[in-house]
Amino acid sequence: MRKEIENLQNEIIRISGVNPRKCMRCGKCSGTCPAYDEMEYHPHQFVSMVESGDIEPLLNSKSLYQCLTCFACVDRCPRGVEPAKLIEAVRLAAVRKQGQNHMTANDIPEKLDEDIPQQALVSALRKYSK
Amino acid sequence: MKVSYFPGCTLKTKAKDLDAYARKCAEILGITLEEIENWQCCGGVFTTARDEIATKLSSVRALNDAKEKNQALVSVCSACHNVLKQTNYAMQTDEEFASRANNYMQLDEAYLGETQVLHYLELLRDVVGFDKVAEKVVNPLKGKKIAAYYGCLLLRPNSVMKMDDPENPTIIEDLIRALGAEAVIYPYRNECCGGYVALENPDSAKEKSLKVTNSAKNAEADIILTACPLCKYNLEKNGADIPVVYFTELMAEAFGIKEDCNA
Amino acid sequence: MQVNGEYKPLIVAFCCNWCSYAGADLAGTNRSNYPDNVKIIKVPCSCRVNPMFILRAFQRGADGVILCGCHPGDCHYTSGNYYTRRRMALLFSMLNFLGIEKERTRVEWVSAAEGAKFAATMNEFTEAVAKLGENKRLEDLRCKR
Amino acid sequence: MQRIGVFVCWCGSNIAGTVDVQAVSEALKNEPGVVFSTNYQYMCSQAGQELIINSVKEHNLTGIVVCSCSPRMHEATFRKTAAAAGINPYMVEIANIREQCSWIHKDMEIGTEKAIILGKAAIAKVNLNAPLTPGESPVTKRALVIGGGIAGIQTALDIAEAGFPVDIVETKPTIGGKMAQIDKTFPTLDCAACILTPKMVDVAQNDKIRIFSYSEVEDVKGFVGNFDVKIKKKARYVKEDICTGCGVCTEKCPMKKVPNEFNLGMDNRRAIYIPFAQAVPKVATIDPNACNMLKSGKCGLCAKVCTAGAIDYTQKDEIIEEKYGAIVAATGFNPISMDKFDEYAYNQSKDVITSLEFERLTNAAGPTAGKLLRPSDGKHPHKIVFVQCVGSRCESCAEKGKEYCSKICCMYTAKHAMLTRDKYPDTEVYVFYIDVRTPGKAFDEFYRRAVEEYNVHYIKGMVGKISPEGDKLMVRGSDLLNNKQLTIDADLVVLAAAIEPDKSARPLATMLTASMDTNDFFTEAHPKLRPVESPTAGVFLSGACQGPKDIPETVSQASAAAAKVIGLLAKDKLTGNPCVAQANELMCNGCSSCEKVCPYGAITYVDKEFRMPNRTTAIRRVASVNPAVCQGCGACTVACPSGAMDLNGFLNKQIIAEVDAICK
Repeated sequence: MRKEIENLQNEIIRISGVNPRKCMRCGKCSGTCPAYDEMEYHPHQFVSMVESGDIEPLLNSKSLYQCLTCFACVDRCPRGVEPAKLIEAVRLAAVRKQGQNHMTANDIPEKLDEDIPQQALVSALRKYSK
Repeated sequence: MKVSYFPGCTLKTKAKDLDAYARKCAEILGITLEEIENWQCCGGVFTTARDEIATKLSSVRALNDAKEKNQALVSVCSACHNVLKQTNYAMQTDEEFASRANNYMQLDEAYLGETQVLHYLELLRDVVGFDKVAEKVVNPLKGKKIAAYYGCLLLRPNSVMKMDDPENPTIIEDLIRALGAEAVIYPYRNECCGGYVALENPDSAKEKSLKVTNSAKNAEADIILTACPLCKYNLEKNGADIPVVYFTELMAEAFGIKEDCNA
Repeated sequence: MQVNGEYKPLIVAFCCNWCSYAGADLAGTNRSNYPDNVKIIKVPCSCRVNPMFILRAFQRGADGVILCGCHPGDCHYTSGNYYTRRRMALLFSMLNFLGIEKERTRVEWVSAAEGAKFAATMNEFTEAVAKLGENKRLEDLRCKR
Repeated sequence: MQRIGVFVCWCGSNIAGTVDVQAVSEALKNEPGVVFSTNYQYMCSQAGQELIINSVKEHNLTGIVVCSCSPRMHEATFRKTAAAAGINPYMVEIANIREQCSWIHKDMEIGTEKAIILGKAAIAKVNLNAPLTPGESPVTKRALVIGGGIAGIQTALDIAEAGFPVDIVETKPTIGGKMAQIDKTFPTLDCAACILTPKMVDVAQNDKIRIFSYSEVEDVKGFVGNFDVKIKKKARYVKEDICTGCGVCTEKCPMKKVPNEFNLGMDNRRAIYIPFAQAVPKVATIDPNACNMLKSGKCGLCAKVCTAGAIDYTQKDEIIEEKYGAIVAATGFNPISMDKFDEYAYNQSKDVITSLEFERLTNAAGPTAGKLLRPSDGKHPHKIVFVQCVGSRCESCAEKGKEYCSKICCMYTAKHAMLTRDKYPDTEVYVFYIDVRTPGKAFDEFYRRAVEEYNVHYIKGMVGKISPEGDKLMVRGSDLLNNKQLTIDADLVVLAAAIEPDKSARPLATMLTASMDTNDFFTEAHPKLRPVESPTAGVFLSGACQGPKDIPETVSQASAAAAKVIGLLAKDKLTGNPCVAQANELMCNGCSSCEKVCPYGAITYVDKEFRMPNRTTAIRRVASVNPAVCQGCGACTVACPSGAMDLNGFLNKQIIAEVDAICK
């Protein structure tokens, strides 16, 4: 089990290119995050939880799908940690598992309104499914 | 002058006007937008994970097309531009990603990020020049108070986009002034509108969009100006009671060709 | 050079007293590993290194020679490292002409604060020299034991 | 033939842990010239040194090789030991088997093998060593202090107190530096001006101290004890010796809108000005970029109103040349520019200010006469947010911030917060912090008082974005302990900007050949044991030019630097470095190659008479090295085409012997 978590942790760190150990716990990422209120785990928690290997709760959290990828945290982090990239990697770790897509093409019609631009659909599918 | 043009899926469907105005205005400014043949959707968002190769290939293909024509690659949609620029940057800086992407592409000559990626706004500022834009204005928009809305995709991540100061940008304001209108500065102009989350969690998008429109209204703006169809959708959908307009439309109006475009 | 029948590159490193030797000390203080192939000779300034010394090292079986001095503008003696840079550019191109690959010789600027850089440079240089194999071009067989 | 003793140190387990010291001393026993070889736990200890001294006597040694730590650590120690044992100190060589061997290798076999080779190289060198005697040079008994802030002031006063003349060079029109701009000092809250200005007056009245204000160091030549310095006294267009500092001109000057740098541009001064009331020297200065008379020849009002006749529009920059025995760098610090931190809206709102600006806003002599008023509308702020670590501990991009902790911000922010709450109890004060760092006497108690007695709201977290909205500043940040995102509608935001060394420090360091770290702070000769000396002999460090520090620390370092200077100036003669170049006159062909490369001008040519065959003589031009000026870099030895020039202590044959030993 320990080994499994370690592998997952290494995988997340590798594909995100983020070194969570550089974080100095200042919380600037969360201070600036527009999706903060919708998130159960906030950007700074993603960083410290990945660092400590506490990844399971993240994988099961809806917070994964609330990140807007607006990169505010990436730009403002004083240590160059880039939390958004880490969140993306955790999300991929979740949706890449068989049958774990957060949204599929079948879910879309009911959510659709006629003015919504294509770009929102492709973005959401890309973010939420594999 | 000729540049390669990547319109993107939304400009072919829900945002046809954004595209039409952009083409007409470019003509007036002496720029030919040559649409890339057989372009494919950029995917809407750039996946930052370094092992995501396939999802970025459509961008690489477009970039390589522009390279083969020895042209800069221009897009109008903020999202397309963001994806193209980030992909290009990855091709320049991430050796492993570049070699894997090139393996898929099977080009005669490997693509290594040689193409210059420009947003239409950058084209106006850096290639045409806002002074030249101002010269073409026949219908100056005097007295209009316009609030530029950047959103997130145009400016961030700054280390890659390098478009403007990400916290205090001026590029759209400079365009507004060149068109003879007054630029209104307001705090939420570079905050996110809620983006694609609108699909899943409309309330979240509503809250974010309202913050933006209220902030612009408090600054006494008459119009909000944007470059992104999704921003426009979110702001309008969520009760903006001021008009949200594409920057190309405003240009067309100032150039006196708005009717031609709609024809 | 051959050690117990195996090729192990021998690196002679000339370090100036003020910056690079201190940088090497810092590498030690920080326990930054670099290969034992590297043997350091202290000189007051990188400009003290006579091309003769380098030729001598190659003649006696060294496989690579590296010179480390203060960064340009930081020389303790104001301009010594500039002399080094010019002299070594000439010497190295001559050595290259003689068949001593230019990868076997190098000038690096390492400040007293750059212990990590010193170790990294030595690792990288040793690896580069190891790739080239043994240097026999200038070796003087009369010096062989 | 030398009789060499080899002494292998264990350095406790530092060396013995990865090097078989017994094997090393055994292996080196058989090297040529070695008559004795041993090992001991701590060679540098009293007992270890006695072991060396006794061995010298017992075995009649002429040379010593110590296999130990870096020569930068203990070469001097073992040279003294040699002298005590009655042999020349320069007959000692160190094989660095700690930093270069035991500390970087983990394998005993490899470590031992390398240690033996390093030992052999040192033995090969000692075999060719010759006794050296250092030369002597005189000491100019005058010190130069560069920078007139509290560091420079304290250093100068202490040196003058010991009876040596001192000159202070200050780029601004007055001494006083940053401390003069500060309102109160932590943790005692005494008024900065009340403790600084008497010291400034002391400086002005001390007949051992000369102040060159509005001046810059232009050139430094020479070496410890004998520096030749050129100082540029910039034209201030006022005769310093005549001006009485009455200030009439500064009231009458019609150019009223020149940003006042002393108040950080928050109010205006005239084109002719005295920075502040207690300035030393209290002399007016004309700003040539603002003065109409200097720019266009139209005005001349100040000359008309000056009853003393001190105004001189024709004044030119003046170069002063002086000799000094010691130089102290005290160039200080500045807050970094906030231009790159637009998320904090510094350039978008006048009500976002830096902490130094806050000092001026609360100072009775500041732009608001000490009333805390918002720069934008002059209203009293009711909600103030302090943001710490703006640009400090910032690693993401070097052009934006600084990687180091600026050290003083936690304390001055606590001070600002406390003083605000004390003076204006109707004000809410918030402090965003990452960590509160308060190591120092009575420092943490001070910070706790701000929290407990003054009810300052400390929030663990960082501000992400500040947006001006109406006349408020919306401050968005995170409260990590409560796991909340906060928005505070503040009236005023104060940014604790990181501090950086003054821009003049880098060119000065080049002139002094003093080294700097990557952040442009001066490096000390030893970070722990020689903290106030630069590695360049005769150059000393005082205050924040060496690293961020507060006032008490600055003053202690300033006095420490003064003590070092006094120690130097108290000597009549300095013993030089005997490792200098020497020309073999018989081989010298008089080509002047060495003279051209010498950075110190230590080489001259003399005509000398030589005996030739058949009882004839000939006059030949040969190189001659001045050992007091030569610094021993060795550039000349390589330039010499005939091999006549060599460097004592690093002779060609010695280095070649080392090469041979290593390559064997």
